[in-house]
Amino acid sequence: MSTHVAEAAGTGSGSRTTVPQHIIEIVSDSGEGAQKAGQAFGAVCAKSGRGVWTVEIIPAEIKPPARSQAGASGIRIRVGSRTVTNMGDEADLVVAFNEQVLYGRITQHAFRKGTNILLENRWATDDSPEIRELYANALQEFREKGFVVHELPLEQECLKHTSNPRVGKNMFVLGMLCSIYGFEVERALEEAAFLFRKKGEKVVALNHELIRAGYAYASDHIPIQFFVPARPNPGKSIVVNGNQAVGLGIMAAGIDVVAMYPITPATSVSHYLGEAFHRVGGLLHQAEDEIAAIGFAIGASYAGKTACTVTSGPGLALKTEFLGLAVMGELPLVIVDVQRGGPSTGLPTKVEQGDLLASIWGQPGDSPKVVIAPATIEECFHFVITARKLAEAFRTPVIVLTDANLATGVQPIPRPNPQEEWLAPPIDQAPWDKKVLAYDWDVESGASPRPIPGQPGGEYVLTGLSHTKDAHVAYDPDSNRVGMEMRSRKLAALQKALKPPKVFGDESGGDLLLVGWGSTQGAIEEGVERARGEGQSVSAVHLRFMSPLEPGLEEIFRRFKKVVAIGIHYSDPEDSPIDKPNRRRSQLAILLRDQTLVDVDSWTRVEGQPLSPGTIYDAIQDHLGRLARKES
Amino acid sequence: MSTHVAEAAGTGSGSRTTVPQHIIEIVSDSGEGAQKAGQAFGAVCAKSGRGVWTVEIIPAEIKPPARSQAGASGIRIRVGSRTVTNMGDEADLVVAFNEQVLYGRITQHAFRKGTNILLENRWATDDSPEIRELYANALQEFREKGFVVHELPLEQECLKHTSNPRVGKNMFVLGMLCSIYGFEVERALEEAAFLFRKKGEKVVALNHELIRAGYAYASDHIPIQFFVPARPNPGKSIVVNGNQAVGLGIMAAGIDVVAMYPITPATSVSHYLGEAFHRVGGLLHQAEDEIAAIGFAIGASYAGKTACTVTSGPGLALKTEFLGLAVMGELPLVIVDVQRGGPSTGLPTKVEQGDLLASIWGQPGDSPKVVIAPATIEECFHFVITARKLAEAFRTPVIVLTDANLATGVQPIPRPNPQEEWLAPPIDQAPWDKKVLAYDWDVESGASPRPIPGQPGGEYVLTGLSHTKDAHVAYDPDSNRVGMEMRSRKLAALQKALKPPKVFGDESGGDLLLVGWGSTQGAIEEGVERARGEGQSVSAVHLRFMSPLEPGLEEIFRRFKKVVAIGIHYSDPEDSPIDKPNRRRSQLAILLRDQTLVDVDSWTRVEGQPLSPGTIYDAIQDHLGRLARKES
Amino acid sequence: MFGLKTDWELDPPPRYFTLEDYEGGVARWCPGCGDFGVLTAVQRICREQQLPPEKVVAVSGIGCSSRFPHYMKTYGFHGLHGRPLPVACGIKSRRPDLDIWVATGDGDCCSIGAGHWIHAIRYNMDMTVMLFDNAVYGLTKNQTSPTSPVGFKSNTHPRGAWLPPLDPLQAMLGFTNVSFVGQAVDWNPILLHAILRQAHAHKGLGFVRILQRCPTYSGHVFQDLQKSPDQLLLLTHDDGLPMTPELDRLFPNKEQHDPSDLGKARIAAANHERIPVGVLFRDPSRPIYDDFTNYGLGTSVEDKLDSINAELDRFAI
Amino acid sequence: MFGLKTDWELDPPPRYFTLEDYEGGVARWCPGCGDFGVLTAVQRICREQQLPPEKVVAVSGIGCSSRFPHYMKTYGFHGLHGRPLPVACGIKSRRPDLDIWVATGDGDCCSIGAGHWIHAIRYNMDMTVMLFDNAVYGLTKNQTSPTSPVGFKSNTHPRGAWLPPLDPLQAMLGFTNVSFVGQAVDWNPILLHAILRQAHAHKGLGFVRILQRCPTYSGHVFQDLQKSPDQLLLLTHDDGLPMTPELDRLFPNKEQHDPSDLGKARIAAANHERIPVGVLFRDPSRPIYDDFTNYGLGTSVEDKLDSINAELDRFAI
Ligand SMILES: Cc1ncc(C[n+]2csc(CCOP(=O)(O)OP(=O)(O)O)c2C)c(N)n1
Ligand SMILES: Cc1ncc(C[n+]2csc(CCOP(=O)(O)OP(=O)(O)O)c2C)c(N)n1
Ligand code: SF4
Ligand code: SF4
Ligand SMILES: [Mg+2]
Ligand SMILES: [Mg+2]
Repeated sequence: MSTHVAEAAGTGSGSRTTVPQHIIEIVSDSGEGAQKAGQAFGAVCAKSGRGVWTVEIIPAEIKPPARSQAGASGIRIRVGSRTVTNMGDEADLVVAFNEQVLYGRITQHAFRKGTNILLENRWATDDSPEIRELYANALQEFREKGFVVHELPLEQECLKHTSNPRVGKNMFVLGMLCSIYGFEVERALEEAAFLFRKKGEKVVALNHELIRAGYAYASDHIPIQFFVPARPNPGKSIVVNGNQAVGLGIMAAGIDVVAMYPITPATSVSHYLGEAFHRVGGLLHQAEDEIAAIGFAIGASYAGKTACTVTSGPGLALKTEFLGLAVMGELPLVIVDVQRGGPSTGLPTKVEQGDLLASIWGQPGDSPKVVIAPATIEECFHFVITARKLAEAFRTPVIVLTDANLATGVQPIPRPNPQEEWLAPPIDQAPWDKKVLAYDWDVESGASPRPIPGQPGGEYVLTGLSHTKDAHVAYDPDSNRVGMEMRSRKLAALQKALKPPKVFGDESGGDLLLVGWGSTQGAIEEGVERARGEGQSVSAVHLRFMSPLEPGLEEIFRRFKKVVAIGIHYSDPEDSPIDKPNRRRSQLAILLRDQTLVDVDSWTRVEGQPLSPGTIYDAIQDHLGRLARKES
Repeated sequence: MSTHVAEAAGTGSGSRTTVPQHIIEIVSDSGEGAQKAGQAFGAVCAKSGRGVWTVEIIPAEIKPPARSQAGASGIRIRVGSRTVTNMGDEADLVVAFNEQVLYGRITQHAFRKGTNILLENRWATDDSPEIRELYANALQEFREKGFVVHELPLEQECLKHTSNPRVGKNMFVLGMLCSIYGFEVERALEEAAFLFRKKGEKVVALNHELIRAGYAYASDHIPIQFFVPARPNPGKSIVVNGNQAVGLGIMAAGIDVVAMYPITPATSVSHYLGEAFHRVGGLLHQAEDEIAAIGFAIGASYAGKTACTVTSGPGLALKTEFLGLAVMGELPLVIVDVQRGGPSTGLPTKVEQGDLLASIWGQPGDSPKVVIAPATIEECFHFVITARKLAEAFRTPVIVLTDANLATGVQPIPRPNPQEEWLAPPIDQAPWDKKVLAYDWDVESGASPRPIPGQPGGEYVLTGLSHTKDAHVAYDPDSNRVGMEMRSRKLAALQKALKPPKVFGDESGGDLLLVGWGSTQGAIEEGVERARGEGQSVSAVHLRFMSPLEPGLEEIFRRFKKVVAIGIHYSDPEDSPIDKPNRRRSQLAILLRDQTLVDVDSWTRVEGQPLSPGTIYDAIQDHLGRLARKES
Repeated sequence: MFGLKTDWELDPPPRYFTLEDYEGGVARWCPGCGDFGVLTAVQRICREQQLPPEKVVAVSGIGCSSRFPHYMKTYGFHGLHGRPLPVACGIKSRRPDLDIWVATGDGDCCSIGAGHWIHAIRYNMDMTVMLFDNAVYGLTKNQTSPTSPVGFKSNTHPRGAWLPPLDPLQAMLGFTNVSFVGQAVDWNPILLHAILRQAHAHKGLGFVRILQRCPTYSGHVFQDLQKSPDQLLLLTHDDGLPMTPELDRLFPNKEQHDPSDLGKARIAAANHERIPVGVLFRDPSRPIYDDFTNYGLGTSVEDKLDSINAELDRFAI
Repeated sequence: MFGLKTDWELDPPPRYFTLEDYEGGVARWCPGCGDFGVLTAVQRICREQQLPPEKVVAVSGIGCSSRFPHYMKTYGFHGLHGRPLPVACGIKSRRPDLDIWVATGDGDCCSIGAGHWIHAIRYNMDMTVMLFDNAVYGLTKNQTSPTSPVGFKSNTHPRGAWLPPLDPLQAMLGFTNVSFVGQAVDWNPILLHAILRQAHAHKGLGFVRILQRCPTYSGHVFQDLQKSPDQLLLLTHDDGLPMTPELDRLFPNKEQHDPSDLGKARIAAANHERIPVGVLFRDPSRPIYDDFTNYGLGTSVEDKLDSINAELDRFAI
């Protein structure tokens, strides 16, 4: 056994190091159950009152070859004594089932000097000399990189309990982790009992045995022990990922019809709804394509049913024309776009925030609509409800922009408390007051009541052509202008109802302000907190309403010497041949510069990865450094 | 005969008033040949060395009922002693075949006090008392409005020559107009001979008789006579509308494949190509939809053929996804978008400039591409050639934004002189140097050579997924980032090659700067010229490159007290409940504010009409007035 | 929130509807356009069936024929080119009480909308679909359509269309779950009315292709046919379009055709000598997607709330 | 301008191509995936026909099967979901010298791409189209496809698919201008190779539907079929798939089927008892759009310039 471990952990066997948070990864070939073990461990942590964020590590292929770098499959669990809002920086402790998959993680910058790596060592004695050599080289390379490698006879230990250790070792690891982090083994046994409840007692018993064995093994042989204190009273919680939260939000929002076409990473919303939606009497329609999906949803909405379509970038592109019709015909509609890497097919499984401007301005002609972006998994739930409310109040499509980071991140969030009023159907079949026209716009808000088929006297023809208040096609100058004004007015009215965003840090101003939106909030605020902890003058603002923008931004921005838009979307780096006049800034920066005329800079990453607090911290150092140089 | 006419024209019979320009309309039920007569008259003017702009007045329906307001069909001819760049303001002289269609034009603000109206008077004695009354009422109303109505026994006069005056009276009017504007009748006879050349001698003879009769009638009975002096030496010219110019440009650019799906107002490009494209060996493919059209063009481009697709707003929406693929796969492609009223189906036959941001930012993910906008009919020709050149030089899609105003406007433009080099095919079948990768980006320009199927050794797979330099799918952070940087770099490189736009007016600055783009140049500059003529400090800048923007804008803008973006696209009016923070500015203003951080205001119209010099002049007064009030 | 109402109110007093109750604004098609006849036929059927106007929804795409909803005094949805069927399916999915009539053109349905066409046939929702086939793009002023005959001269093919015209009947009879296919001509109101009525009565998607005159752009295409009814073959059957003395008089050529046999329907559709009119195929036993989409319609707010809470509890820790 | 060259250079020395010349990167499908067999069959045909790799273009949409081009060492176009056919037609339109192989999935072709499918069949351009029909959405991890059987449990229909599965053969045999329809199974390489070779040799669009195993998500769908070849019916004919002793041995059930008869092909496709494999339909006389799109290909720059000048002069004043 390597002695590095003890040194790195800085403790003798048996004495536990208390840490505010820890990041654990289990990495394997796909199909080795790493994700199951990690989720179970995450559940143990969450149920023991810790803040948790888990995220799956997904290989590019469905079944990649074994022991390949591209095949790295597994899970990251970040556990903390506060609410955990993001997947963090480099891992503190890694369990790996072979050495090759670790290379895949190294490319993703997942480890740092001092990261503890518990590595299956059966490859050291493999039949194939090639494999033996690969293993030996890797071991040396990892140690040179400063990782603290701890070799583990994983399958060998499991073989004592099962003839098929490939399938069982994940539970052995679960037991190990419970020991390392000081959780009672019973917690893990409970999770396993639930996981395998449908497989029969025998399977449960075997897995229990493996968990206990792992627990015992670690207690006896692994000299690193950590303790992450519990959160103070987190309240009633549920553990979900962002797509499940969206699915639950759809049900709690009283949405009646979801029409979609499968597309990564949005599809799992429909997987969840496929399981559950019929329980609330909802209809999940898998359409023949994305165009038909939004068309179907629009039809349902026209007929008085609350409707939603869920997609990702390429699907959003296909919905462009119908989105314009929904704006023109003033149909309430919720569109959830789970953003992924672009442009085009791009990085289908990876995160990006590149659909912001396409959502706001992507439709030919003037197409005002509401665009909102949840920043947390919890908000994924609540924003769907808000979206439905806004859609109906203003008779408009509402786009909800989440992303692959929120979609796949799993964490305990406060259990929502669904309200009956959220569920009220918009449908009304009472006779329509004929004096009220089909588009009887309120000039202050652009809103208007909506006749629903079935209402006698409300008969009108919805058309995408320019039309009058009473829904008649009209090509005259005034009708066209007035219609456009009224549709635009909705955003002005909504903006007036919004409050300026809160400043995280120093409301009164300072050197640097970071502006983020969507899923990056946790990482940004954690990075800012760290820098502020070191006395730096940096704050952050996080936007949730993207169209219209929340008010008061200019006032806030002007209090800071420098404002930087942060995001997971493209902006030109500031080096040759890029200079100020030809630099393409980030989508968020464009929005903010237009709105505030403040010289908002942009700092972005397009690497298919969520932002981490550490990179944000580095970005802060960079920008503060430049500011200091400029001032000196 | 009314005496108003003589008063209004301010001349006695026989004495000709010299005017720098005049606007003539012929308005009728559809199918009465007004457009044919107007085009012939426009040709007479053009061939006599006058500047001309003709534009058809198109009813909403294909065959609207007779004598209806919505049915106003006809033509406007603006003739001047300089190059005419736009359709101008209110008409000076109108020939109308019935009084009802005039109402349609009144709604469009086509006439002013003093406009001469030559009105068919057979309705005064119609069998139907209803019609007689309508006619009488209209006459009174028109005169109250200050129009100078001159009643004409049009059909009655024609009946002397033909039994079917409904078909012949347009030529009678052509003769009249020649007399009124002092052209020799032979000019009109030539046009008629050409127009009816396929119908046989008899038809030509009859029409000649009618032209002569109209000429004689006007000379004897119409006491208004104008003279528009000729332009000094306009050189060799062709008379085309913007869509024909695009079609000719496509052929002169050496474009080999045009794939399209019919859509107003873009379709007439393909109507022209349907006639002519095969003569240069080109292929016009009418696809099953817009998606297939761009897909087909992309396929042709991949195979080394220069390809183009032509569409309008709703079609552009459908092409969104493929546009993203062309960006990602780096395929040269020319997309012509003839903009129409939006959003959605909107105003299909009418002008708008609402597709600007959808072109630049409409595709999910970061999709840098070149967007250019011709400002004149002449540029419609040349910009297609530029577009092809840029598309191939930078391996990128290029969008050419024209609009319904350019598409349907007809004018004499200098005859282009096609070059052999414009036609050179990009295809190369020589063996590919295997050391050169499929995306061997030049880091300064983002450009790279392109292997073409058929080139041995160049085999690669074009993919919309994130990929490496050698076209392999790659999900790692660096490949994705580098690809995005290189695709973005093309715009930086192109921008460096562009010159700042010229200031029309005072280069050194002043009170007010109007910024326009696309088809509005003529009207803006004419409006500015008028205001400058009155000593006002106003200038204009006209943009042709929309992505990337031309350089130097901030420097120019800072020299003016106020900068206003002008366009035929929506912006919120500045009245309650709109205020500064919630105002939605125009698409152009958004672009400019982001780029320059200058507080660019927006003044726009979305009435389905081209801008006119008069409304621009009024806007100048308004903005200068506000500026003065602010300063005082 | 705006306009929310949780319960349904139904209109109690019995009403009698006249033709006028279905007649919207003045129809603005060209004189002689075949679309007028179809409009009249539909309005007549609405009256015969006494469909409450507020329960009728006319759905269309874009095209001359797609102006249809504007000329009905019912609810209407004049949507996007090629997309009436997804919208109609969405409307019907949760509103079994609504009576849906879809108006679509040969470009709308068979060109840009072809993908939805296949799938709408497969969904087989309970609605009536009318394909106004004038073998041309009318609204955009004379371009080739997929059903334009070879040699047809249009603005996009001034030297004549090149490809063989798509045959909507043969195509549709190959689509899975097809349940009703009829063919009519606009210039024979008796036949048109009879077939549309059958399509409307059919439980499932009743699809009628209507050969429709467009005197403005494709007048010549059906001119012969109109003059010589002997080029048509009337298909009648007790289980399809029943023979009537009137029909008997109007059609010199007729044939007994059992519409329940798909194989025979395909053969009838492929007839090159005479153009079949009548009901080519009908199978009322095909599954209709409505039976699936209507699931859970009546769920009460209380039950929903309970289920949502139960769902949340499934994720509880 | 970059890379412009106005004339063609052709490679003079004769070359002999081995299988390796068509083999791209290591194919990354799941173990046991039926896609491997198709890839091998195509590579073999390329070698047999000695197609210069630079003249072969593999075009696909998005899906597991659409990874196909990456595993060929030829030119390839891995485009958008549902859109391989328009791209392939565009490539072919002006490059008669290129040999096009289209790989498409049941979702790609029959769901999102269905509109293009109908029209590509009608264009009938000279290319080979392979429908990898695994009755499921593979790449996106197990959703219902239009060809999923009733009751098929997927992530979007965990309680089983509801609609009857779309039958690509019957559909296609109704599409206008269809000229070649074959059906094969991935697990019989001899049959697969023979049919693909026929499709490739066919002048026009050779469409082969391949029943393709997806052990990961829909293994059970074709399991029985794979075990019991008697559920298949081999169609042979001297003008279609000729019988060979090998085929004779592999298929217990066979039938003579003349593929030139569309009516019979429809009947064969509608066979509910046994799944037909072989060449269902072939009509080499159908017009191919290539004959239209190739017009003017050889026009010289000088002639073009002359014509453009003549065009400009038509507008001259
Ligand atoms: C996305 C889109 N593409 C194209 C058009 C233009 N367009 C309107 S109607 C039409 C075709 C009309 O033909 P058809 O469907 O046969 O109807 P018809 O006018 O003949 O009744 C086209 C191409 C459009 N409105 N939207
Ligand atoms: C526009 C768009 N919509 C959806 C997707 C997601 N997607 C990728 S492949 C696929 C379906 C794959 O099924 P199939 O075509 O049958 O191919 P298979 O993977 O089974 O070979 C889907 C829905 C996408 N990439 N693009
Ligand atoms: S163009 Fe043809 S289809 Fe359209 S309204 Fe006129 S006649 Fe009817
Ligand atoms: S998921 Fe199915 S189709 Fe896709 S590679 Fe795996 S086995 Fe093949
Ligand atoms: Mg039509
Ligand atoms: Mg599939």
